[in-house]
Amino acid sequence: MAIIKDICTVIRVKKIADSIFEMVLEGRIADEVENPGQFIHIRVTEGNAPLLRRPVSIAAVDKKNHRLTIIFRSGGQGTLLLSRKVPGETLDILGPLGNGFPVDKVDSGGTAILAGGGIGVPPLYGLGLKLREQGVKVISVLGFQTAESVFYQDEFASLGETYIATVDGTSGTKGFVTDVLNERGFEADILYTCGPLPMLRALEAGDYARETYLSMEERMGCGIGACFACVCRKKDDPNGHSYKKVCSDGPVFKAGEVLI
Amino acid sequence: MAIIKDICTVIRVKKIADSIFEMVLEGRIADEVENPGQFIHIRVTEGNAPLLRRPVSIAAVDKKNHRLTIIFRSGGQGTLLLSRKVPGETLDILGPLGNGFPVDKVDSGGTAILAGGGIGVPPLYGLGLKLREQGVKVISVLGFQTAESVFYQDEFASLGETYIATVDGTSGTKGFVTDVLNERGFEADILYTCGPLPMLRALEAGDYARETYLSMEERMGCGIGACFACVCRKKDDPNGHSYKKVCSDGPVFKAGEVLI
Amino acid sequence: MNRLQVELPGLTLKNPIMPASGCFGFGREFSKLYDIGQLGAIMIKAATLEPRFGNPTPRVAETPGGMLNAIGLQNPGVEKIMAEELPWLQQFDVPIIANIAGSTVEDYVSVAEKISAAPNVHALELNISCPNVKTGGIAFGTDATTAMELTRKVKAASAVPVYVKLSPNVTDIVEIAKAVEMGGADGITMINTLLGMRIDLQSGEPLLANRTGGLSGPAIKPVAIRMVYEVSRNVSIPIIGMGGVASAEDALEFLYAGASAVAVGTQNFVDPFACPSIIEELPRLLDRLGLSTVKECIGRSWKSNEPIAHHCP
Amino acid sequence: MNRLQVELPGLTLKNPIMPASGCFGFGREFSKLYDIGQLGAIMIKAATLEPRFGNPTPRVAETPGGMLNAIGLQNPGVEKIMAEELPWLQQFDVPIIANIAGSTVEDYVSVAEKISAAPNVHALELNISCPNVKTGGIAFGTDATTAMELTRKVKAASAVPVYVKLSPNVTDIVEIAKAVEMGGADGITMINTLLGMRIDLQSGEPLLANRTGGLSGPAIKPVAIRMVYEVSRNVSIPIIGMGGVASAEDALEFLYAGASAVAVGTQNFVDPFACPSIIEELPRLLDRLGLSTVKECIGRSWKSNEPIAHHCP
Ligand SMILES: Cc1cc2nc3c(=O)[nH]c(=O)nc-3n(C[C@H](O)[C@H](O)[C@H](O)COP(=O)(O)OP(=O)(O)OC[C@H]3O[C@@H](n4cnc5c(N)ncnc54)[C@H](O)[C@@H]3O)c2cc1C
Ligand SMILES: Cc1cc2nc3c(=O)[nH]c(=O)nc-3n(C[C@H](O)[C@H](O)[C@H](O)COP(=O)(O)OP(=O)(O)OC[C@H]3O[C@@H](n4cnc5c(N)ncnc54)[C@H](O)[C@@H]3O)c2cc1C
Ligand SMILES: Cc1cc2nc3c(=O)[nH]c(=O)nc-3n(C[C@H](O)[C@H](O)[C@H](O)COP(=O)(O)O)c2cc1C
Ligand SMILES: Cc1cc2nc3c(=O)[nH]c(=O)nc-3n(C[C@H](O)[C@H](O)[C@H](O)COP(=O)(O)O)c2cc1C
Ligand code: FES
Ligand code: FES
Repeated sequence: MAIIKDICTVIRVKKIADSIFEMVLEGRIADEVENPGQFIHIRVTEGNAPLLRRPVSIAAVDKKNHRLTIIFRSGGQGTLLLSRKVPGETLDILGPLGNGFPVDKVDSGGTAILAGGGIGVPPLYGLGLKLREQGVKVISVLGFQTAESVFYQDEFASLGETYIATVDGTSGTKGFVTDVLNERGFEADILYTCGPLPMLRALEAGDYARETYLSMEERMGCGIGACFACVCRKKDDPNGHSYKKVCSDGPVFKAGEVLI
Repeated sequence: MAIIKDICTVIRVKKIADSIFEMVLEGRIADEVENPGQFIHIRVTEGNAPLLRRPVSIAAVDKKNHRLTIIFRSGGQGTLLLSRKVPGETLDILGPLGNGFPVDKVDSGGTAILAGGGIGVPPLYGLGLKLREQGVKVISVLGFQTAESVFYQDEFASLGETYIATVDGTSGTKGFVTDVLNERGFEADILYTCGPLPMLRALEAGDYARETYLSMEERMGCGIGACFACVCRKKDDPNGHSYKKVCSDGPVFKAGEVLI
Repeated sequence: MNRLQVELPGLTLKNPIMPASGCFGFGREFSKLYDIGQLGAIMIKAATLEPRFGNPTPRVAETPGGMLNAIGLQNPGVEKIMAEELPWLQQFDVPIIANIAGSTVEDYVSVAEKISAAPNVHALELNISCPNVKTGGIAFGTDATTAMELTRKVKAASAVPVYVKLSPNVTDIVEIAKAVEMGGADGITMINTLLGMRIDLQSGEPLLANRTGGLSGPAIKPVAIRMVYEVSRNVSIPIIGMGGVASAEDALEFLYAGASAVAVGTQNFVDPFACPSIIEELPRLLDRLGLSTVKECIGRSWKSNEPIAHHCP
Repeated sequence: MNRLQVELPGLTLKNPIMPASGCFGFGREFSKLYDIGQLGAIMIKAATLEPRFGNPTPRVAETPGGMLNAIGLQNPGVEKIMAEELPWLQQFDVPIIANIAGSTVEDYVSVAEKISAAPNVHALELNISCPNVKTGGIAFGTDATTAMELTRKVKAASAVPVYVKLSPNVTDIVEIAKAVEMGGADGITMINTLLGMRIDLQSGEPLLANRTGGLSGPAIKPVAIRMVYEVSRNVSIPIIGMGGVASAEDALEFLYAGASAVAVGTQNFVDPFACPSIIEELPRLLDRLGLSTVKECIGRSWKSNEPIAHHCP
């Protein structure tokens, strides 16, 4: 499976929550996707405003139809332009990038917790689909700011038990993903997570499953491992020269591998 | 009549010759147009690629429907983006700018020559319409590179006698506008011209009418007279401090007024 | 209380936004578009002792995210500006900052003396990016001693506070800033344009008739922010920041970096209503960020006093 | 005859296009995307004597038409580069230009000595934008004497031609260029990044952990073109130009300005196929402009020998 650059076609753009958009893309990149948690690097405009590509996780892949789904928050200049694309327009996309979540760490019949925060939720959906396919029981715990920003609750519910936490308590448990986990005390073989750093730190520190895998975010240049923009330190060598690149060694790491 | 900034709506974009596009715009700026030969300053994109506005002459105005027609050559970054606009899209436009052609210098029953070269042809069309309205006889002499780049021949023909010159002889007279003028020796009260500098110089030097008015082009910053980007020298003070601004004192000057 | 108000030497600004010199003429054209009395101040086009025609055209060229200009200080000369432009500007309740330029120290002093006497000129802006004919065209602003001396002499001749406008085309802008502060500058304005060039592939020659020109616009904003940040931490006189300001967010970035007010240049061409739009947007932006006044934004980004570890690229 | 071929000290380039240092790693990642053997040369990531981790993240930030980076010279150290990266690169028929950096003259000399012995290193690129620890962090490249001395020592230690990479953050780049030429440089590469900064309005702090970073990309192209134009007219050693090259047109603009070859940095991130695309497009562009070889484009824009009348903005 290779990284390719392809001109993909926008099939659908839909606002699914406050500032959150779901986009379906068609192109050869879909054929190359290996694991949930991989991402694509999108050039949102032909000109140079903005200049750099935007990294966005692959939320789901439909290999038969050569389609990818991404879900993104429209905030800055690039994602705003992205949210305004209309079906039929094309996008220059590089991908699939990174290694994604290891799906072979849990056996059929085992239990996996998917813990997502905000815009970290999307890649967990594709992961959940894959795990279900493999016969793994999936428990999803998804954290958002407020009821208006909740998305994909039904989609996750179709994979298994799904819990929502919102900071302001307008939907589900008031508080964080960890509040749900602490309250419920699930028994799980593995925990996969993606979301803001404080959440990743709390999940790494807690003892929620036998193994934990975290997906990291970092500002990127190349997205392919050449520019050293996105490095993080290894936990066992916090002051040395060891490093991992989020784009090409990650974005998913085993808890304890890198300093977060 | 005032300069305003308005968000205009693209009504129609049509390719009318090789790299030449006709665009109809709707907006309040149409209401403010005073004279043929005025121009608008178009922001072709919201972002800053490209950064500066593009000056384009008003080819015709339809006050009743608040519409303007412009005709432009798609060449560089800005005009390329402009040519790709689709009906319904909007454009941030500043205008009308400049003073345009004086239409009161020739009496009803008099004869005016319109001598246009390439992308200098458009403003002469609106001028011809106005002159016809005033009962002036209009003779049009239009120069192009080649047959593929000829446009608006029929429109000008509906105003009066119309002659085409092409550099390669593929349409009309082989050669320049001045070749037609020299050959035909029209009697005219006034000559209005817009086109490349060598053409303007030849027309100024020749003696083709009792009075001649030329429309100039210069690279612009503000378009309103504030930045001094577009100045030209006055002919009677070639080494002094006198100047005229193409954007606000022009773009039309009486032959002999400015150094070209 | 006016939350946008800023007090600077010689200037009480109702808001921190003003057009930059050379990008607003003397205000006449913009006054037909909006009430220029709402501006914090106006930096008028450079005045020289004698009238100047400036450079041949083309004088401007577009670049990615920016533009080059080589206007060449075209202006009608200080006498005419004082006779025709400044009196006209008196109808507006807005302080004028008069940009002055020259080829010799004597030129500058003479212009400063004259123009600072005009009733609505509240401050001078000393443009030291100009080539000094006495040193073969090396700009006054690129040598600390020359810049200091020029500042001292202009300051002595001026009836109003003097702001020195720094050139970014220097190895160590902090050194120049400190020198002009030592020379008695009441404030600093920065940055002027970066020297640049564009070559036309058709003709094979530089696009500008003057070959080189000054780069301005969004492209230079990171350079300007870096310089304002460094200089503001090293001098105690206030800074009016500029370079690529196109929005209220950009203006705030300059305040955070350490500027006390902000000038808008090139964006006036992109959007002639840029200044009033930014003035209108600023309070909303402060609200959004939970800030109450412009004053509390000034220098907010200074994390600590540790010197900057310069990056080795 | 290969119309794209260029001969430079130590380097026979099959075309004038190469990736710039730091924007291509050691080629491994790009080699998975296309045949990197088609490149004119490869400027590899900076090598220092000891391995370096570099700066904390965030290390990059976007700016209008450009980007800032403060990678901080992360690299595995010269030994490891020689043991693992250079041998791997030998499979490609492409000359390597090894970028070297350091904090002391001794560091540089030692790296130069070692790395210039590698069989596929055909030239060194001496990155003089680095802070000199002995002078409190002032970059080697901002003082003519320091730059000349460093060049001389590295040249003496190197087994291959030495190209000095100039920093644009100086008052007079021609002075530095002449100094390194005097120091024995075989060529010049220019420009490195402009120092810049971005402040995040949410946090109120500089966006980069290192606060300042180097500005690259299209935004800086006019500054780079101006500098290449000025330097090329004042030295007799060849120049490899860079700064914002994104297309064959941009590359040609650098050649016209006086560069003999062109490096592509940031554009590799925007479009990882930038280099091969430009190489493919160049002959077509030459055709369109009626030119037959790259060589005849070099310095085409020099109108005359008259010195540049610097603009007073
Ligand atoms: C591996 C990976 C996967 C991601 N997946 C998703 C996803 O599925 N959905 C989603 O909404 N977001 C995702 N993000 C975050 C997303 O990349 C940023 O929200 C986006 O780049 C912001 O662009 P902008 O134009 O809105 O913001 P701007 O502020 O205009 O961005 C300016 C620059 O900063 C970078 N940047 C800004 N915020 C971030 C960030 N949080 N992470 C990395 N770079 C940033 C941009 O890429 C750009 O280079 C992911 C990030 C990474 C690294
Ligand atoms: C008063 C006036 C009226 C004009 N009317 C028309 C018209 O009706 N139809 C038409 O096709 N063209 C007209 N032009 C020329 C038109 O402005 C340029 O063709 C256009 O700006 C080129 O933009 P670009 O993005 O294609 O080129 P780019 O090369 O990307 O432009 C780069 C910069 O140079 C400027 N520029 C480039 N060529 C010219 C030029 N010839 N004149 C002025 N500025 C230029 C651009 O405005 C821009 O700032 C007119 C120019 C002026 C001054
Ligand atoms: C067309 C133009 C003319 C300028 N004229 C002057 C001038 O006369 N005096 C001066 O000090 N600066 C002059 N400048 C520089 C601006 O005042 C300002 O410092 C610079 O453009 C950076 O700001 P910006 O990026 O917002 O344009 C001029 C700039 C432009 C674009
Ligand atoms: C992420 C990044 C890393 C860089 N690392 C180095 C480096 O290690 N050594 C060096 O001399 N230049 C380095 N540079 C500078 C580039 O080689 C080049 O000089 C500069 O980016 C201008 O070219 P560009 O605008 O095409 O990027 C780096 C630039 C970037 C963007
Ligand atoms: S983004 Fe370039 S190495 Fe990761
Ligand atoms: S374009 Fe600014 S004065 Fe004419």
